[in-house]
Order: sequence, then C-alpha cells, then structure tokens
Amino acid sequence: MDIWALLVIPLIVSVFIALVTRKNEELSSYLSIGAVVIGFLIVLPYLLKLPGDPHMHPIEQAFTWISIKGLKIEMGTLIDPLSIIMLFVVTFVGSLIHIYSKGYMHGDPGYSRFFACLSLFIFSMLGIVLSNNLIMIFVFWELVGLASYLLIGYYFEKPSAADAAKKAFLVNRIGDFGFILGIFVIYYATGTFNFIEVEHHIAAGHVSSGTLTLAALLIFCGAVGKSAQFPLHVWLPDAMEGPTPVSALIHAATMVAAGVYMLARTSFLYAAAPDAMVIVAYIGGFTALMAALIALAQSDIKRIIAFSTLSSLGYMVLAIGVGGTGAGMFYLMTHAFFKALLFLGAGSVIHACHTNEIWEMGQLYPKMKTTAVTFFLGSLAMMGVFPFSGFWSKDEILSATFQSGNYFLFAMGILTAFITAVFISKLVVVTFFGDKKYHGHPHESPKVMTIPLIILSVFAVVAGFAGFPGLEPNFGTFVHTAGAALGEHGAHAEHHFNFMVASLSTIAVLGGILLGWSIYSRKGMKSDVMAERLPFTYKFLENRFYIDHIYDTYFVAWIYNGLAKILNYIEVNIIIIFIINGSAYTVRQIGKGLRLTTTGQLQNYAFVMVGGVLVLMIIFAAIL
Amino acid sequence: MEGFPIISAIIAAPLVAVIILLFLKDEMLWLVRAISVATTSLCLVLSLYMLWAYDKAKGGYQFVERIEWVKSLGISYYVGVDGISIAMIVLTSFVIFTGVFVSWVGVKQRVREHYIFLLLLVAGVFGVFVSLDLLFFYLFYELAVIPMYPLIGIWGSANREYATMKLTLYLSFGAVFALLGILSLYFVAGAQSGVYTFDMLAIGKLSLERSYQIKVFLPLLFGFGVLVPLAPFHSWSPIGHAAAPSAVSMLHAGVLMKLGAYGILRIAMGMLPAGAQFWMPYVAVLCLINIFYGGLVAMSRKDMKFMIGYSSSSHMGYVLLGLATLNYIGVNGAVLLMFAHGIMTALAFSLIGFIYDQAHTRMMYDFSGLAKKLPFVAVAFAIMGFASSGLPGLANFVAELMVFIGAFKDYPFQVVIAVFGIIVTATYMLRCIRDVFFREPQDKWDGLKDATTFVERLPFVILIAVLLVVGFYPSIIVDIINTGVVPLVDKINAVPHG
Amino acid sequence: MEQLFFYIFALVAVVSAVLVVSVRNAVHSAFYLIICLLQVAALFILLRSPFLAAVQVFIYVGAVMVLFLFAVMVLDIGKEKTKEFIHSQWLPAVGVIIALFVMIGYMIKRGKLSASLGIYNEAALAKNTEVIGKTLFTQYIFPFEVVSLLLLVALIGAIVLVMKDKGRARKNNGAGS
Amino acid sequence: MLTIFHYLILSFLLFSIGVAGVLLRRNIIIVLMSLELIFNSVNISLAAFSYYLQSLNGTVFVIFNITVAAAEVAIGLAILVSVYRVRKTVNVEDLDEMRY
Repeated sequence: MDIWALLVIPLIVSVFIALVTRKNEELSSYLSIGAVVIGFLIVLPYLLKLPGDPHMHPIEQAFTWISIKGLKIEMGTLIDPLSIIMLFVVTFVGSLIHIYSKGYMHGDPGYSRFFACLSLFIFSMLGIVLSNNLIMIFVFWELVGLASYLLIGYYFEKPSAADAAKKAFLVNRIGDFGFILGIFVIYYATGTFNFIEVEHHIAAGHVSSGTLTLAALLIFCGAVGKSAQFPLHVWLPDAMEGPTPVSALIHAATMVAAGVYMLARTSFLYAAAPDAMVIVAYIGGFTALMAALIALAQSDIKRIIAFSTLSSLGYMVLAIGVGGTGAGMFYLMTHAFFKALLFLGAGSVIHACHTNEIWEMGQLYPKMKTTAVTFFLGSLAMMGVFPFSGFWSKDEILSATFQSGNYFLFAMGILTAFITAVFISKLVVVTFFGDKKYHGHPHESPKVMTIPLIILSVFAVVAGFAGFPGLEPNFGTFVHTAGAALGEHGAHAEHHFNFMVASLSTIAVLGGILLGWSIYSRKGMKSDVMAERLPFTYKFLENRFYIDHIYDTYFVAWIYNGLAKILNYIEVNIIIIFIINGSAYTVRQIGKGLRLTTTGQLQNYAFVMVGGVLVLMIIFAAIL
Repeated sequence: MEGFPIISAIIAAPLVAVIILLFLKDEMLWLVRAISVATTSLCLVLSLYMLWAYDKAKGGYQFVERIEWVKSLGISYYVGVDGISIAMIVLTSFVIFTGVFVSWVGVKQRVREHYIFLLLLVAGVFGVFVSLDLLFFYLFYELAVIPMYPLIGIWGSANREYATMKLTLYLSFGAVFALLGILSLYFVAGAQSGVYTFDMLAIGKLSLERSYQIKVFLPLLFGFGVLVPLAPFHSWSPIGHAAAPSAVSMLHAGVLMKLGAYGILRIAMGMLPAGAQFWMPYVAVLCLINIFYGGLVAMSRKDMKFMIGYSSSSHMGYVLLGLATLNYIGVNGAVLLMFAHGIMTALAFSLIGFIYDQAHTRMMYDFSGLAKKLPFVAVAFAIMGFASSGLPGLANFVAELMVFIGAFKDYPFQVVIAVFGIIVTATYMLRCIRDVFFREPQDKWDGLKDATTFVERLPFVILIAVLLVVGFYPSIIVDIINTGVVPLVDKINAVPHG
Repeated sequence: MEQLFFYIFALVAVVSAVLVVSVRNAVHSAFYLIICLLQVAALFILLRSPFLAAVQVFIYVGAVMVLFLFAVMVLDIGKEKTKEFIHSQWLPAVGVIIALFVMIGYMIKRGKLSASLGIYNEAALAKNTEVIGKTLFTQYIFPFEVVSLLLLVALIGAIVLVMKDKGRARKNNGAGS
Repeated sequence: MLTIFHYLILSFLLFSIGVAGVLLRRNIIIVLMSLELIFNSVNISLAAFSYYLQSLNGTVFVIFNITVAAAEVAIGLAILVSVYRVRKTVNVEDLDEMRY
C-alpha cells in the first residue's frame, strides 16, 4: 500500500497545487517538497533492507485497468532491487533539487506552477520506475514527456523556450514511436505486457530470435529518444532553456536516465537478442564520443554540462549494450549525484552572474567558495578521478566493454574519458579561476541552495564505494538479481576489477586534465583558444556536427514545407478545387449550356414541339 | 424507473423543447436558455442513468420500446440501446449539454432560432443512435443532417454560404447511397424471409447470400463513409467546421461524424458480416489516407479551425482502422475513440470559438503569448492538444492504444503509419500551442478576457473532466462498450471466409 | 353532287388558309380566315351536322373573328415589311413543316377504319340538334358544366387582363398631384 | 363517293398550313389565327370521324373544342392587348422576356 501512496501523493499534490493553493506560493512549495521527501522516506526502508537481501523476491501489486474480451491491461507496481535503487535516486536527488528550487526560483511569477509541474514530473517518473508492465511504463513514459514539456517551456514567453519544449516533446515522440511498436511486437509474440511474464516466455524460448531482435531494437528507440542518444539527442541541449533545477532534475538525474532504466528493466530482452545489443552498444559509444567532442566547443555553462550528460548517457547505453546492466545502473546512480551537483552548481553560478557564458565569468572562486568547492568535487567525480564515484562506475563500464571483446568501443570509451577531462577542466578553470570577466557583484547563494550542493557533493564523492570491488553484496549483484527469473544473462554480466582498464582510464583522465588545465589557465584569454587555432574543427563542433542543421533543413523542412505543403496543395487545388468544385462547376456549366435553349422565343418552342411530334410519328410509323 | 420509456424521453425532450421555444418571444432570452439547459441536462441525466442501469451481464439491447407504425410496410418505431449506443448517447448528451453553454456565450443573434435548430439536430442524433428500425434510422439521420444547413448558413462565420451548401449537398449525397442500401436490404431480406420489415434485428438474423452482402455493403459503406468522412470524400468537413459557430462545430465534429462511423458499424458491419469481411481490409488501406494525409494537411493549415477539422478527419481514420480490424480489441478501441474524439474535438471547437468570438481571427500567426492573458483557456487548450496527440491520462490514448493493439496483428504496416500519424498530430498541436499561447504576449490582445464566469467555464471543465475520468479509468465506459462489441464481432467472425 | 361541293369548299378553304398565313395585312388575314371558317361550316353541313355548322358560324365567325378584328383595330397594326414578316427560324421550320406534311400524308395513306360503327346512322342524325342536345345534357353533362365554367373564367380573366389597374393609377395620380 | 380520307386530307392540309403559320409568322395575331386554323382542321377530322363511325362523340367534342377555342381567343387576345400596352409591339420575336 505504501508503494501506491508513493506514486499517488505527488499527483495529488500536483493537482492540489494547481487547483487550490495556486495563490499561496509558500504553501505550494512546501507541499511539493513534502511530497517528494515523503516519497524518499517511503523508499528508504526498502533501500536499507536491500544489502541484507540482495536476491529479494520481486513484490508485485496490480489491478486491472482495462479488461475487454481479448485484452487485459493492468496497472501495477514491481518492487525489486533495480526499482528500489532507481526509486532512491529519483526521490533522493529529487528531494534535494526541490529544496534547491525553493531558493532558486524565489520571486518567480510562476512559482506555484513550477512546483505543480515538478510534482507531476516526480509522479510520472516514479510511475516509470514502479511499472510492472510495458503499457504502464509507456503511459508514464509519455507523462514524463509531458512534464518535461511543461518544465522546459516554463518560460513560455521566451520563443526559444517554447521551441525547445516542443522540440523535446516531439523528438521524444519519435523515439516513442518505435517504443510502442516494440511493445506491440512483444505483446503479439508473448501475449502479455507484464515484465516478469514476458521474461518467462522469452526464457522458455517461445519467441523467435528475429522477433526478439526487432522488439529489442524498437524498444531501444524509446530509450534513444528519452535518453537522448544519437540520432535523437538534439533535444537535450535545447532543453537547457528550462530553469536550472529542471535541467538538474530532468536532464541529468532522472528523466534521461529513464531510458537507461527501461533498458535495464528489459535487459532480459537484450540478453536474448545479441544482434540488437551490438547496435545499442555502438549507438551508446558513438553518442558518448560525439557529445564529448561537441562539449569541447561550447561556451554556455549549461550546454557544456548538457553535452557531458549526453556523453554520460552514451556511456550508460554502451554499458547496457555490452551486457553490463549493473554497470550501467551503477553509473546512472553516481551520475545522478554528480551531474545534479554540477547542474545545481552551475545554477548557483548563473544565479550569481546572470549569464550562462563561461567567458563572462572567471575568478569566481573567491566570491562563492561553497559553490566552487562542491562544483570542483562534482567535476572530479564526473571526470572519473580515483577515488571519486565516477571512477568506480566508469571503470565498471569500461571493463565490461573490455570484457565483451569489442576493443573499438573500448577505445572510444577511453577517448571519451580523455575528452571529458579536457572540457570539464576547461569549464572549472575558466569559470572559477580564469581572469575576472564578470560584471556586477556575484555573491554566494543562500543556504537553501548550498546545502543541497553539499549533500550531493558528499554522495558524489563516496557513492562509488557501493561498487567497490571487494564489497559483498556489490552494486552489480543487486541489479543482476532484478532479473532473477532468468538467472545470469551471460558471461558479460560478471564484473571484476580490471587493473589494466583502471590504469588506462586514469592515465587518460589525468592527461585530459593536464591538457585542459595547461591550455585554459593561461592569463588574458578572452575566448576559446581552440576557435583561433582550429577554426574549422571548432566551428564544426560548435554547431554540433551540423546535425540539428541537417534535421532542420532536410527533415523538418521537408515535412513542414515540403510534404505538408504539397499535400495541402493537392488538397486545396486538386481535391477541393479540381475534383469537388470541378464537378460542381461541370454541372453548373452544363446547366448554363442548356439554359441557352430557353430562348424566350415562343416559336422556337413550338418548333421543337412540332419536331418532337414528328419524331414520335416516325417512331410510331416504324414500330407499326 | 422500470417501464418508463427512457429512450423516447431522451428523443422527445429536445423536440418538446423545440415546440415550446417556437411559442416564445425572441426577447425571452433567459427563458430560452433556461429551457435549453433544462432539456439538455435532462438528456444528460437520463443517458448517464442508462449508462449506470444498463445490465452488463445480460448484454444485448435494453430499454427496448416498440410501436407499430405502418404495419403493411413493416415499419415500426423500434428503439433500444446496446453498449455501443449508450456510449454514443452519453457522448451526445455531454456535447449538447456543453454546447448549449457555449452557445450561451457565443451566440448573440437569433438566439431562440439557434437553440431550436440545435435541439432539433440533437433529437435526430439521439434517434439515430437508438433506432432499431432502418427507416427510422434513416429519418433521424436526415433530421440530424438538415438543421446543419441553417445553423451554419445563418450563424456561421466566413464563407458560410459555400460551406453550408457544400456540407448539405455532400451529406445528402451520401445519405442517398445509404438509403439505397437500406431499401435494398429491405427488399432482399423481405424476399428471402417472406416478411417485409425494416426491423434491423430481424434482418440481421437472416443469413443473406454472400455475393449480395458484398454488393450492398458498398453503397452503405460509401453513404455512411461520406459522413465519417472517409477520404477522399472529406473536403466538406474541414470547411464545415471552420464556418460553423462553435456549438455547431462541436456537434458536427463531436457527434455528427460519429453518426457515419456508427452507421458503418451498426448497419453495414452489423447486418452484412460477410460484406464486412470482404471490404474492411480495403477500408484499412483507405483510412491511411485519412490518417496520414489529413494529418499532414492539418500541419500546413494556419487557421485553427481548419487544423482541427483536418485533424478530425485524421482521427476518424483511426476509428476506421479500428473498425477494420474486426476483432474485439480494435472495434472496442474504435468505439471508445469515437467517444473520446467526440469529447476532445468538442473541447477544441469550444475553445477556438471562445477565442474567435473575442479576437475575430483564428489564424495562428495572429496570436502569441495568450497564455499570459488567458491562463484558463491556455490550460484547457493544452489538455485538448495533448488529448488529441494521444497523451496517457486522457481518453484518446486508451482508445488509440486499443486500436493499435487490435490492428497490429493483421495490419502492422497500417499501425506503423498510424503511430507515425500520432507524431504528426503532436507536431501540429504543439506548434499551435506554441504559436498561440506561448512566446511574447502582444499588446493588441490585451483586451481578451479569460473564461471566468461559471457559464463560460462550465463546458470546458465538464469536457476536460470527462477526458480525464475516461483516461484514468477507462473501464467505466469500455466495459459497457465491450458488451455491444462482442456479439457484433462474434457475428462477423462466425461467417466462414470465402 | 356532294363531291363537287366538297371540292369547292375544300379548295376555297385551303386557298384562303394559305392566304391567312401569307398576306401581310392582318385585317386581310382576318377576312381570309372568316372565309376559311365559313367553308368549314359548309363542310359540317356535308357531314350532316347542321348544328355544328350553326355553332361554327355563330361562335367563330360571329364572335371570335369579331374579337380578332377588334384586336387588330385596337392595336393599330399596319402592313408589315418583308423583313419583319417571316420568322427568323424559317429555314428549319419549313423543313419540319414539309416533313410533317409528308409524314401525316403517309400516315393517312396507311391508316384504315377498323372501329365498329355506332348507332347514329344517317336516319338518326336527321334530328341532328335534338340528338346532340340529348347527348350533351345526359352523357356529357359534367364536361359541359366544366366547359361552361371555363368560359366564365375566360370571361373574367379577359376582363381582368385588359382592365387598366385603376388602383395603381389613382395612387400614381395622387403621388403626382 | 366521298370517303373519310377526303376529309382527313383536307384536315391535314389545313393543319399543315396552320403549323406553318404558327412557326413562320412574326405577327402574334396571325399566329393566333393560325392556331384557329389548326383548331378547325382538327374539328373537321373529328366531325368526319363522327359521321363515318356513326358516333356522336366527335360532334360533341367539336362543340367543346369550339368553346375552348373561344375561351382561348378571349384570353389570348386579352393578354395580347395588355402586352401591347407595355411593349408597343406585336412582333413575337421581340417578346423574349422569359429568356435565360
């Protein structure tokens, strides 16, 4: 019952804020924070019990939502280690971000609306995590899309925000297009939507491998959309138009992680479809590398972090693709901490400087020490420096990749780690230590904003030890047991600390830091040195490989201005004017022609009459 | 309520109100509106009572009434409802009830006459949904179509003469084919059984020859299809929506188009199972034109009403796809979609009408930033837009999901296109929301007023509530639809394929 | 003897008929028509129907033709010019008339009497007027009444049509003064 | 010996002449007179049939015909007069008000 309360409370709060306490901003924010904190408190006992019982039996509760002849759809919750960890991440990071928002959004005219949307988002996100079947996950999947639409478009007066919200929703929709088709494929292959039952069916070998590959790839489309993988990654950077806490909550810690969570939830499917896994791994690896490269050439603090998020998501998907579901989930969790931290830190900086441009900041360290220190810790975790959390989780992914035997992907991963280190050091150096370029008087943010930063930084530092190799039960085992019915998925799944991999990645990271530091710590730098040295590369990266451009000019324009216009032309000119009005016109013209026989000449009529009589007579004569 | 003729009461209430209104003076505005509201709320209450009182375990036709009318020709006033009819009647009741309020706000001239035609139309619609006699079905059908002509012609907006002419001609054209099919059924069934009757159930029990069924299915499909509207005979509908006053657009898109689908379901499919087996796969192909083409045309339209108009024809494509599946899931989904789309589109037209009545333009590019001025309308419009693009939590999602699941087995390709159509819908809906409600507010729209009074808000609130209730708890209506769908589908599938 | 009379009457009738349609002066036409109608009356006598002949003379020659002459006088129609005298559709019309002529001739030539004879033989027709009167007032009483009503209507109609609109005229005058 | 054919041929001659008058003349009074010719030709054949078939129906019909013709002329000329008052013409070709 408590699980249902967990799900429903944020919804009730959201509706309550929207309908009742809209005018009372303080109360709205407390209600919203309360909802998510209560959620956290509900999850906490489950989490604490987990290490003692890593092979817990999944708890399933469900009621029938639709029941007609031939179709039964349930709504239900599934509690297993996987969902507990995800619930923890969502409610914990969510709570901190809610608290932070209370400070950050202070004085905003849409304060209550913001919190109503946040609660709606938490509701939808928890729905995804708790789902026990594919339809329910899809339902909440879409609701998350709605909530993110509302939050990204929060400053709806800004055209760029309105566009970004629309873009996010639509790009997600394109992914969902594949997702829902994948659900149908699975339904017709197995006759059920329920995860556990589907898993049984697949384990029993009832489904042909071709169908499985198809279903896996289609479902992966959903994750590609939500977790912003290439080629549907374009919405995420634009989504930074939303308020910063939104970026932290949605576009770092939770919503984008939903795709990865969903892949983990359906990992049994991928385990049974190795062909699909290869594609998943490559898309993840490519996204990671591409996003890191693009991040190099960005100068908007939130965009840099956004692209680093893309890169991290690529990592997670890569992990799933090489069979390291546990590694992926582990990275998801640590990433939630340090990325939320980075975003909130960035928000604190933006709050202080009133700009997003890192080249208009610099020398902020003396002014905002708490923010700077926590940001610094988050950066180290993000880069994956020993012994911060990012190190452990990234290492698991890299070693899983290495073990899978795909050295190309492994090289991509190492390269990404290197580039990540470069641009994160650039970010830190330019923002906090470089020349003073800010205007006005930046000051430290209020306590309500810094305390969440401190808490998050603690987790960003230590969370990695949950995956410490010597630990038993290790994080990886939790997630594995999520698919208990299937047992072990295969050889890839087992992780061992690989010293070679760890040292390689550490060398890459340290190299990256050194490079970034040495380039960007020079005095008197006004803008990116890369733009001067490598103008073409910089331009290419700054424009994000021109992918948005290609979409806009070719796909969107082709559909909007091409296909839609052509069809509209057909509709207006051919169907309506030519066929419909044309047939009416033809009848009218015939009428006009026949009208001319009405000469008004009496004797013409008499003439026709006599002629008619004549004809009748001739017929008469011929017959008789 | 045992023995009380509920169905007749539902049909008669608007007619009685019409007669009363005829004797009132134009100046008695308050009384005119009060009578209309009272009548329609009576209909709403009665239809909700039917929804509640219908015995789902028993199924079949209930609340049946029968009075012989012309015995020698086998015509009788024969009404009754099954699950499908109840869903449609509840839909109609909601739409007309809210429509009366929308007209309250929107119609300022010839108020009395407006309500007279509106109620006349609704009586016809109710009649169609409950008739179990083919001739009465046709009579009510015409009664529902004809008042459209004055309603659009007199109270319409730009281009109304053209629109109303086109609409009426189109619908009469379709109706002629439907009549042809109905008469053919009457004579052929009569010749086969020896008893000439318009009784749908009696004719439905006969097993007519397969080749005949295939032949006569076509005029019925075409006749009702024009009203659906089945592409490429859809062009009357967007312009009709665009020119009609809000309440009429609501009824038109919300209910009238459903008459066509209902006719196909009840008469064509219900009485000619072999014909349905033969032809519905073709419909499954044709509906793609509706979905895809209608969607893309909607995308390129700048006039909001035209956009919703084309989107309606796009959505009716999903209904046709659902009907074409000929299985429980798909047909259930189609009927539910008829219901959901009716409510959704009524909401759309009432909102657009609300804005148009103040701004006197419906062009998206004329607006921006209305969400600041009209927060209530903006929220309602967004809910409508999301319902239309199939967002979970709103009724359309459930219906579309069922249609897709039902259709995926036999028509996977169509489902792929149809799901893509949802993206197209989302595209133009979101673009419309962005253009109209988001971005910087403009000074010239400072004069617009939000919906604040009870009368203004009531229709929006009711329609949104219905969308949400059905979206969250679809069983409330799906269960009852299912009782009507199951025997129908069973009957079609019982026919041997040949 | 009878044949001779028939031919005389027929010849005069046809010639005067041709003149009716061919002369340019309407008054002349009217007079030729009177001649033609008198021949028809004579033919009725040959057909043993003196009553018809009398009716023909009274009504046609006496009433109808007087009306015609009145009309011609009232309208003050002079002689027409050649250009105005033939209708512009004359070419096709002549073709149709000739074809009709040929066709009727052919039909008459082909036709033959096959109906059975009635009771009104020569003897019965001796009391022509009486017989017709009896038939008219017994068997044909209803058509007779209808026709009389028709005549009444025609009478009133003619008056109404020709009468000047007094009311409107007065109003116009009032407005003028 | 006179046969019915004599009368019929006379009748059809008069009929044709009447039709010619109707179709060819422009003067509306002449057209009306031509109509009278047609009436008479019909009356002749009716009377002839009546005589040769020894039936009285034809004769009675002729009487009705004559009556109707009288009514027709009365109305026709009345219309003519009122048309003439307005249009000042009796040329049929000018009276094409009821044109398309």
